[in-house]
Formats: sequence, C-alpha cells, structure tokens
Amino acid sequence: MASGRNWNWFHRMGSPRWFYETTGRWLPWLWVLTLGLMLTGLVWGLAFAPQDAKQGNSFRIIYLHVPASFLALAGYYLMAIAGAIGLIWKMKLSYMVMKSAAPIGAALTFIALFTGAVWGKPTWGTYWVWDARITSMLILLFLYLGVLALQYAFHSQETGNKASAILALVGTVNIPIIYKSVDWWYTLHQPATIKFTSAPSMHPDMFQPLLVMIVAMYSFYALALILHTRVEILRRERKASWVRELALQAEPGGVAQ
Amino acid sequence: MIAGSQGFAGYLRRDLLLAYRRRGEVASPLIFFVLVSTLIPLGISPDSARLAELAPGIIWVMALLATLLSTETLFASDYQDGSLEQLLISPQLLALSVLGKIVAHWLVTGLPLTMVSPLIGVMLSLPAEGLLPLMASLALGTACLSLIGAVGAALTVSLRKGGLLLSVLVIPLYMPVIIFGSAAVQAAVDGLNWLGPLAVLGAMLSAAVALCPLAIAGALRLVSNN
Amino acid sequence: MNTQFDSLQQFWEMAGHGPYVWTAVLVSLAVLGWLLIRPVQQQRANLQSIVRQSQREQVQQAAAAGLSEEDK
Amino acid sequence: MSTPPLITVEQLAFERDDCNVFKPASFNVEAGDIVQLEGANGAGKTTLMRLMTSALQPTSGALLYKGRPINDCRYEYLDSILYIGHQSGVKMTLSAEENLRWMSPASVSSAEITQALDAVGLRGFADMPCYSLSAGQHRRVALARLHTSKAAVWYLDEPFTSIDKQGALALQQQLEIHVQQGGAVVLTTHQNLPLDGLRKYIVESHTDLGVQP
Repeated sequence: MASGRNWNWFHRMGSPRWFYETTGRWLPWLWVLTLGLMLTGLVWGLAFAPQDAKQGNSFRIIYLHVPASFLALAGYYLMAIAGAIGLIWKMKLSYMVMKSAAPIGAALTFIALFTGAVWGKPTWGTYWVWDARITSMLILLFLYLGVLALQYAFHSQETGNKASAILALVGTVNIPIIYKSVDWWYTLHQPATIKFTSAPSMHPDMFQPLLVMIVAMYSFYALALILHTRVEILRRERKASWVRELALQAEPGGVAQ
Repeated sequence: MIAGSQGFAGYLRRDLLLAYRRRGEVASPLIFFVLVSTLIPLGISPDSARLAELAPGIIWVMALLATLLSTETLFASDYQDGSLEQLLISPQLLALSVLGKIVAHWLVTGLPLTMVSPLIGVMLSLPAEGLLPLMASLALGTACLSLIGAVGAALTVSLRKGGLLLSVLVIPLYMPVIIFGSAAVQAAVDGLNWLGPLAVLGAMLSAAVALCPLAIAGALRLVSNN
Repeated sequence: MNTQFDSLQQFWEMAGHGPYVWTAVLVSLAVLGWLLIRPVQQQRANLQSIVRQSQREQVQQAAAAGLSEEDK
Repeated sequence: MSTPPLITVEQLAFERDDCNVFKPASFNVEAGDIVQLEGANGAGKTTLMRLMTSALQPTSGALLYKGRPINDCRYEYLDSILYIGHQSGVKMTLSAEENLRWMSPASVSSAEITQALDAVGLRGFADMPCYSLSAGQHRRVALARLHTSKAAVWYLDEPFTSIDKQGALALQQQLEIHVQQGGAVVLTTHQNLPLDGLRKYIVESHTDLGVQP
C-alpha cells in the first residue's frame, strides 16, 4: 500500500472542501453549457437534420440513443477508476464520486436501452432483439445495479464503498471480455431476418447535430456527477465547520418555522 | 487427519474434510442439477429433436445455477465461527489459502456436476458427439464459476441475506463463461471444431485463477472491518 | 438551413414515427431531468437540515448557559 | 541503546464511517507484560485488539514490532502472535483433536495435542465432534491452543467467558507461566485478575454519547 506521506498535494486535491468550492464556481457555466448544447442539439437533430432514407424520422432517436450509450459505458470506467483511487489512496472524495456515478450511469444505460427499444419497433418491427450491442447494454445495466445494490447493502458507508469499488474493478476487467464474447455469440447465432446496415459514412448534416449531442451529454454527465457528489459531500461532512458556515450563508433563515 | 500447516494445501484438505462431514449438504447442488434437468422435458416437450436442440444451453444454465447455489456458503461458516479472522492473521499468503478453499469448493461441486453431466445429456437427447465436449467445457467452466462466484461470496459474506444480492453481483460476470461453454457443446453437435471455444474457456480460467484470489483477499480484508 | 417539416402538425406526427420519437425524447428528458433535479432538491434539504441542527445546538447552548448562571 | 519494546502502539486509531471508535491509543507491551484492555461495553476493546493483531488496518497511527513498522515484518509478526477472539474458530463438524491439530503449528506432535487437550480438561472428549460439546468446552478447545502454540504474544479477547472456576484458575496460572518465560499477553476481560505484572490500559470511547450516571 502506498503511503500517503509524499502525496500531500494529491490529498489536498482530494479534499471534499476543495472540490465543493471549486465546482461551486464551475456550476453556473456548466448549467448554461449543458442546457444550451442539449437544446441546440435536440432542436437541430429533431427538426433540422434530414431524415434517414431508409428509417425515416424514427432515426432521430439516435440523437439521444448514441450519446447515452457512450456515457453509460464511459461512466462505468469512470466509476471503477474512482473506486480504485479510493482503495489505493484511501481518498474519501473519490468514493463519493464513485457512489454518485452509479445511479447516473444506471440511468443513462436505461435511456440507451429504452430509446433503442422504441427505435427498434418502427425500424425492425420489434421492440427487443437479442442483438450483441443491446445485450451488452443490458449486462452493463445489471453490472450497475450490482454496484448500487452492494453499496446500500451494508450498514457501514465505508464498507459499502470499498465493497462496491472492488466489484466495479472486477466488472471493469470483465467488461471487455463480456463485450467480446457477446459479440462472438451474436455472430454465431445471428438471425437471418434482421440485418443491421451500419452506414459507414453518415451525412454531415446528420452527423453534426449528433456531435453536438455527444458533447452535450458529456457536459450533462459532468454536471450531474458534480451535483450528486456535492450532495454526498454535504451529507458526509455535515459536522465540519466549513459546511456549517456554508449552510448558514446559503440558508440564513433556516426553515420557515 | 488435517495437517496443521495451513496455506493452500492446508485449506484444501481442511475444506474437503469439512465437506465430507457435511456430505448431505454438499450434495444438494448436485441433486438440484439432476432434479431441475428432469423438469425440462416436462416443461418443454418430450420430443427428442427439440430437446437435443436446447440441451447444450439448458444443461449449462442448470450447472450455472447449481454452482451459484453452493457459492453462497463458501465463506459463510468460516465467517460465523471466527475461522475467517484466523485466516486473515495467518502468516501465509491470503490469496493462496483462499485459492485452496476454492479448489476444494470446485472439487465438491463443479467436478461432481461435470461427472453426472453426460447422464443429463443422454436424458435430454444430447447427441453422443456432444458428451465429451460437455464434460470438458463444464470442467473448465465450473472452475471459472467457482472463482468468480467466490468474489461475490466474499463481498457479501457479512450480510445476513446475501444470497439474492450475490446472484445480482455475479450473474452478469458469469455470462462469458456460459456463452463459450454452451458454444463448445453446440459446435461439437453441429460437427464443428469445438476446441476453439474450449481454449477460450481455458484462457478465462487462467485469468480467473490469477486475478480472482487477489480480489477475494481484498474483499475479505475489508468486510472483516465491520 | 430549413426545418424538415412544413408545419407543427407534421413535426408532431413525423410521418407516422411521431409516437416513437416523442416517447423516446420525453422519457429520456424526464430521466435526465430527474438526474439534475433530485440532487438540487437534496442539496437544499441537506443545507436546511444542517442549519436547523446548528440552530438547535445554539438553543441548547444558550439554555445550558442560562442554567449555569441561575446556579450562581 | 536500549532494545525497543516488543510491541509499540503509537496513536493507533480506527475510524468507522468517519467516527473514531476510541481515543487514539498509545502504549507499549514488553516481554513479561500482561496488559488488560479495560473499558465499557462498546468502547472499542475488541477493535483495538484486532488492530494490534493487524487483522484491521488502522486509520492513523502505527503499530511497531520490536521497533519496526508492522508492514515491514508482517509475516514475522504474524508468526509470533496468537489470537483467540469472541468466536474461537472452532469447527463444529471436526473433533476437538482435529480442531486443535488444525490450529496448531505443523511441528506439534500428536502426543503434544493429546497432552494439551488433557491439560484443558478435555480428556476423553478428544475424538467427539464439537457440535456435541458445550460452549465452555468449545472455549477450552480454543484455549488448548495456548499449550501447543509457540507464539510469544497472546491476544485473548474475553478468554474467561463460559469457563468454569477451575478452568479460569488454570488459565490464570498459564498466563503467569507464559509471561515468566518471557512471553506477553494482551487480554480483555471485566474480571479483576490477581496477577503479578498485570497492567491496565483503559480504552476510552471516542463519542461523548456515553450516559453519565
């Protein structure tokens, strides 16, 4: 185990207070950026982008489906890395980040699955197919649910954190294996009726709004993660004096009695 | 007689002896495997062509569930009677002692499952050329399942009702094993090369042998903090 | 750049795909919105409960101080 | 230069969910010491003892063995300690003899095992499965380890529970012999032990929630 003696700067960076104050300054910008990009991307994608020659207007679901899928997967890695940092350097903040990342990731995975299903109906005539990517997404959802369930199964916050960090790490090692094997499984069993024609080059008019939506989703993810982590910080550090001062500033009157 | 030297061999022998003393309990996953497999023809159809088509997958799903059933108890009694605490402070490498326990667990669950699987295969009309691949894939695959399941068992050992949670945790991780396990059998039945999927199972097993004991050792250390 | 739709009615129907597209959009936005609104609400509740806690402690301290003065 | 103490506990603290379980502990254990950890229920005696056995990692502070940090000589340290906790690690399906054999060093002969079981009053029970023995007898099986162990430092968490008067006396004598031979004992108990060389360390609960009478 690495000793923390030479890592003071690292620990300062990992201080919840530092995180709370710094992100507090970013938040307004992040809100504007997220909402602006999301609105732009959605209006562009839904109203202005040309419709797909084969799939018609249902293809517009891609503007939510693809960004959500991206972040769902990236979010799992982020969660696992945060957990690993917590385990190795015993940094409380990174556990808080990990804990916050789990519900966000699970929700994004759900969005990816749901939009995929709704998209599937008009396009392939069915809500659900056991396609490699969809199946992998479903497994990802289960992995997220496992981490969430383990987190809340323990009375002790700390044990819950560490246990789910280990589980997230084990999952990370497994995800590439799961993806590869599901992929392989699918090519083995591919039903003849459904062929996925992935357009190798998307028309720029379609692609540009997608790009905007992907960036918007990254920004959304950062925003949601920061908000959730800040809640976690306040909950965990509620006895610290800086939290007291901060609360008195934010809610000077307390609650209307 | 168990030797006092603990470590890998010590835990292997001790757990085998303990399993021998609780023969009835240890046999239950095996009985589960056989019983549930007889439900399949009742639930689907006695038509041997249809059964043959489903047999590789069904046998593998049953074997997976039977292994899962037995995994929960892997560390439970050691946790309750304080042996786990002794394990944590024994002057041996924790990961190796843990591996000894898992090998013992496989010998009393995975191996018997593998041994009776041809019987189930015949009952479910699995073509004869699928029987050897079935045994080979189950032998490698159940070892993977024991190792992966042990990670979940270690993480949930201090929880009173860890059983359901354990399945939520480990079933997603089991998926690659079942894909390649049943694929090997299917390939053999279809007259294709079944050594490919089997080799992948072997690779997964070696990775699991190398990594899972470390994760389990970490998990056991942390849950003992409570 | 022009919209792909001539009227709001057409935009809503999306040539028959409207129900699918709009369900996907609304559900997604609801989930995304929930992910942002919930922490904001929780944060407010947390801050309020911290303030209440410190108020309670102040009252207790004041009462304790009052008592000890009476003792004298 | 004086030799460093056998075990040094330096500001050892353990947090559970950001709360210290007890006030940071500092004391030494020398060869020949019997240290009794004392404190109210829930004060953290068991936690402190488990920290000292290195089963738990402290949140802060250090544990030194012969002047060296425990992480530098972990296996050497683990080789020289013996810990008997609340749950004694006795397997119900094994016989008393098998249990003791398992928990003793490999070099211990079967004659020594039999002797040890005799010494704790289990003569005639050696080959019975432990589920047919009483709670006090289970504890005796665990305590028989003290006869076969070569460890210098004994950590005993409530060793006198479910032991009868005679057994308790025998155990006290054994502890005295062990420290006379240069060993050390750390134990928790609520009894007052009439032992020479007994020192007490009061484990103080960190929370001020304790109800004052």
